[in-house]
Amino acid sequence: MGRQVCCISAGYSEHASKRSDVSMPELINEAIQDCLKKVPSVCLDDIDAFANGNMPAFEGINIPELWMTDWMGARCKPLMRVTTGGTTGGTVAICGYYSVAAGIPGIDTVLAIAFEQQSQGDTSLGLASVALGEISILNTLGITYDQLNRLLSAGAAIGVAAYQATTYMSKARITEEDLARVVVQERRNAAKTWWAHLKMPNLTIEDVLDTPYVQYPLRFGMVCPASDGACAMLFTTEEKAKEWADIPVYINGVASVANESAVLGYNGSGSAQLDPSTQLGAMRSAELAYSQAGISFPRKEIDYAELYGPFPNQTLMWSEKLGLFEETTAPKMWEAGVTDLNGELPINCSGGVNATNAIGASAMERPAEAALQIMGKASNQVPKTVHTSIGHGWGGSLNLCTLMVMADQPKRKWR
Amino acid sequence: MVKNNKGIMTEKFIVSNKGMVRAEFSFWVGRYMDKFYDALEKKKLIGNKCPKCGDVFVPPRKICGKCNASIPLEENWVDLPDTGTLMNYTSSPYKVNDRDSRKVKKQQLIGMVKIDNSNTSIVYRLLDMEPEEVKIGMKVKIDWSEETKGDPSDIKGFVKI
Amino acid sequence: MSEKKTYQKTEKKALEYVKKDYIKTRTLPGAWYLSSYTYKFDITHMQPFLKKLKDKKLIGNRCSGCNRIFFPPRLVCGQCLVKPDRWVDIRETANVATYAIAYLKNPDTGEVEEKPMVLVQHDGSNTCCIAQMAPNINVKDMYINMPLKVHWKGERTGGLMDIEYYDVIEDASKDLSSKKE
Amino acid sequence: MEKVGIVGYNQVKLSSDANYGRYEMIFEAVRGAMDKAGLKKKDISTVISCTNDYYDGRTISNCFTVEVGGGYMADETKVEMDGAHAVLYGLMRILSGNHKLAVVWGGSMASCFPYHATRLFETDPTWERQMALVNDVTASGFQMRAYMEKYGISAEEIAKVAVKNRKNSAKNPLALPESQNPNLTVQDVLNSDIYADPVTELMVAQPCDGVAALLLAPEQQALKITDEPVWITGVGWYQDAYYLGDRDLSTIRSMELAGRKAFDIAGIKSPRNEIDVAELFEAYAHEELILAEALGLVEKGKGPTLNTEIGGDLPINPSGGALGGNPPCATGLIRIIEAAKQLRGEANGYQVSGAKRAIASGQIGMCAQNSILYVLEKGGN
Repeated sequence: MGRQVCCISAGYSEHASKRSDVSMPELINEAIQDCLKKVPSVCLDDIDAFANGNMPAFEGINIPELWMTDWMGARCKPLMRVTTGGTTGGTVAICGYYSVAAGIPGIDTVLAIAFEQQSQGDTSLGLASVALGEISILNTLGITYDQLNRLLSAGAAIGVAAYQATTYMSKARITEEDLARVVVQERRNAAKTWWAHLKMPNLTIEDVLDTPYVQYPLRFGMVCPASDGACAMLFTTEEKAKEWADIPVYINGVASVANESAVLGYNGSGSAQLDPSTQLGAMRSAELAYSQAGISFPRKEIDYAELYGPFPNQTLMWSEKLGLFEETTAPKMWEAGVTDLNGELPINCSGGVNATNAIGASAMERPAEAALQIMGKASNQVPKTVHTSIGHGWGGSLNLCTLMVMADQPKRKWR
Repeated sequence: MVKNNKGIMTEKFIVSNKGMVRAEFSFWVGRYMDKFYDALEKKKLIGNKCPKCGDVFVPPRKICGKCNASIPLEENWVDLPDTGTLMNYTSSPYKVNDRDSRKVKKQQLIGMVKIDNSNTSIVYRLLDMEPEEVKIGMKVKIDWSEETKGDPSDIKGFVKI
Repeated sequence: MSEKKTYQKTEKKALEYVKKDYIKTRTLPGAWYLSSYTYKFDITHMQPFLKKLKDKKLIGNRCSGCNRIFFPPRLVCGQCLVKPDRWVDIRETANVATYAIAYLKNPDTGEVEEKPMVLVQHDGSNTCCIAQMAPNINVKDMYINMPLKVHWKGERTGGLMDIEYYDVIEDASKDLSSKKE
Repeated sequence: MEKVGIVGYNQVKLSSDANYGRYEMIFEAVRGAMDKAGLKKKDISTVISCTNDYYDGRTISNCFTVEVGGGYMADETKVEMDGAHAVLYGLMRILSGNHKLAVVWGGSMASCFPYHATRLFETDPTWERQMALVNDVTASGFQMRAYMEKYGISAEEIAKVAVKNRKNSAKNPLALPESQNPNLTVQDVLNSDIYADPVTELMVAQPCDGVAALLLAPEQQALKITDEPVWITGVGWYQDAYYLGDRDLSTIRSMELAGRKAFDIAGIKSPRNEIDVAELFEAYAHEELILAEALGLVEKGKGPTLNTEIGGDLPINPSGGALGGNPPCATGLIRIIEAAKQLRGEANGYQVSGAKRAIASGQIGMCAQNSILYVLEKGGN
């Protein structure tokens, strides 16, 4: 049952705060063309099916795939749309994986596309509408709107992430400098990545700490931007991958685990995630994906990681939760340069979400970059040979988590 | 916010709250459509042609869906006449907008018109026509708005020739 | 926070980065009217809890599958996929599960004010929920696990607003190592 | 394709204004399906939800449904199409060998959102949406006219479909009460208010509130869970061009392709003779005829000649179809459930006798731009 799946290419559009020169279908077309350029022997006709997704409420278009059909080359082809908020990209990539792994006759090569053109809409309002229903019920039950308004004030994502930052900082006993260090490393990396948004080659820790708070403990300089951009990944079977690509990247493990929602909870009934930085969901997804991929010592076996960290505390936290570092030791690793381009375990050499965040696409850019690092085609390529890499994503109200484990050797274990 | 207690039969307490906000969007049209709207503003209709199959699209597109060929921005533009053939029509009392749909007394006639020399149809109102006289295959002509703004409303609708 | 260093010198919000400009094409408008949507919630399971609030009593419900206690009461226990079926009394004391500080402009004065956003876990329950802090609290003094107590409203109507806010009470563990960060 | 078993299902009774909260409705559907199959929460390995952000009025509509949908600490994801597409993803996950039990649920509450306005959000915002002349209402009018013009079909013949489905729905206890009418006549349908000429009010599937859930398991597990599994033996899903002007509206090309693919996988050579019952998602009465023709159940243009009553040549929509209630995001899923009921002999009052093989379809988009078709077969004894 099931079969090996390989990723043979990944492509991006240019990311910027306003891609005012293109409409949304034209934007994703850029990513598809970049993706297909990397595998010259594959053309659009070779693609058997499509997997798509974005966060529709940001752009005011429901099921945009219907309109984009021609621009993707999906006319008279099978297409499926999955979307899960911040993890959309991750779930689209996973959908691409499952489409191939299922072994449905005639579905061998699948193009997965995730995109977002946030400049078209109101991102903070879009994020606020995540919890609008839950907020209205809390209001009915008697919590003042003024109180709830604070949650919305900086956009729901920052709202919930700030809680996480507070608990993480008190647990790991770190200061804001440690957070700023992560930001500096990521944005300097972004300067070497052609498609990234916030390219800051000369950023210093002082610059970051010089900005005011959005919401304690997060400052404006630490928060991810809102970008326009698209990302595409090409999945195919083992046989075809060997024929088409020099280094086929095997997808050995996938997981998209849901925890209960943090902070508000459904129906306004609060959350059992007392400490939002515990992240059982991330730990569970790591457990699932690593066991599929036969990884027992993540720190030793993983050579490269792309983590979904819109806020610096999250990059630190995820690296621990996914088993790359011991609990609360991540900040020291950043300080020691372990996660640098030349380090022992490079993390987020593309600049990460902190530098480029086209929300729907972000979670796909992580596995895409992780795959390109194995192929040796990444824009900011690490000097050492990468054998195994991971791409991670989180979304929702701190409760959805995706993980994809890739390697240059097939290691997938069937349960 | 209204707290209504509907469940007389089941003693259920159902709260229904109204959403309170409005999200605004502004859609970038891209360079192909920008060119098209520039022409529309001058009361001219243009389309572009697929270099492979020769199909002409109104409004213009970057990709021809039939042969997956991409059409360069600078080339293959075609000037089109303001006449066309009615391919299909309907009439409906429902008026739909972003906010809701409402039923109006006067039905509006809507037609799908294939502009001459092009291969796709566009959907607009049929003006100054009685439902009985509308026939599939009849020739129609664009009725331009007096003041053009460079958006789809520059074409008020189609009238019979 | 014992010593919070003040790093900030300027008020600039954005950092400079390498920018690329793109041709600006025209835009067309659209809007999503959430005001024409309704959100339906069933609060039948909340009724006993809301009624008890009037008598200054706190109750939560308990899932017999995993023995977790939910305060405020929940419709479904996600871990067991069943409806919690037993009611338990919850104490008035609580502690800060986690917090963040929002910076909001006061519409009257125009000044940026620091407002705490707190999640409170009641003793005897396994969940936390959003809560209002006492108005006299200094946000700089807050820490995780800070003990709190319910401050009831004079006239209660049977809603979450009956809990006017949470008072800070003396921390018994203050001398222990697990004190504030 | 390996066999995947449907091992349980449940559907909440459809209603035009349900006396339910959103979460309770989802919980009732999922818990009911689990109970009927005799399973526990810890048996769930993956959950596929099907909701739509614009139908629910919130971004990330699956964010708060994790617990009520059974997704806590499970491999959870959301498909934002029709419920039938969500089943497809569940099917893929089972086929990949990673999962042993998939819960698929879908649904929404049409009483809570402006349905037509939300459908308008599907159109091209840089062109058609600005004038709002292309929407689900007018598209249905164009489609019916194109079909009638091309094959010379009369409005009466299409009204007959509406009569048949609404009569059938009267026998289905879970159908929308407003749609149930055992005494409807063709004239009633034709005389009802005009929706989009020539489509009239009673030819339209009315959006309503409802949630449905379905459980999928691989062959071996399915046989352990139930003695009467229903096997999914074929599936096909395709997308057509977007612009109405690019398409031939007198047929549904996406379904032609999907049907060909699904029959190919299931090894069906002559669908007309090998299929016992069909549950098709017809958003409008005329779509049932077009779908039947696109699937090759009857010759092109001869749709009305096929006797599709219960007990006829080939019963289509014995449950009343989408005309018996159309909860957005759940309708396709309910079609699969109804087809499974027919195969298990559980369709009390509208059972097609001796049904061994069934098809069920789903669709999204204007004029069924994206269609999906399943072939289901009776398992066990």
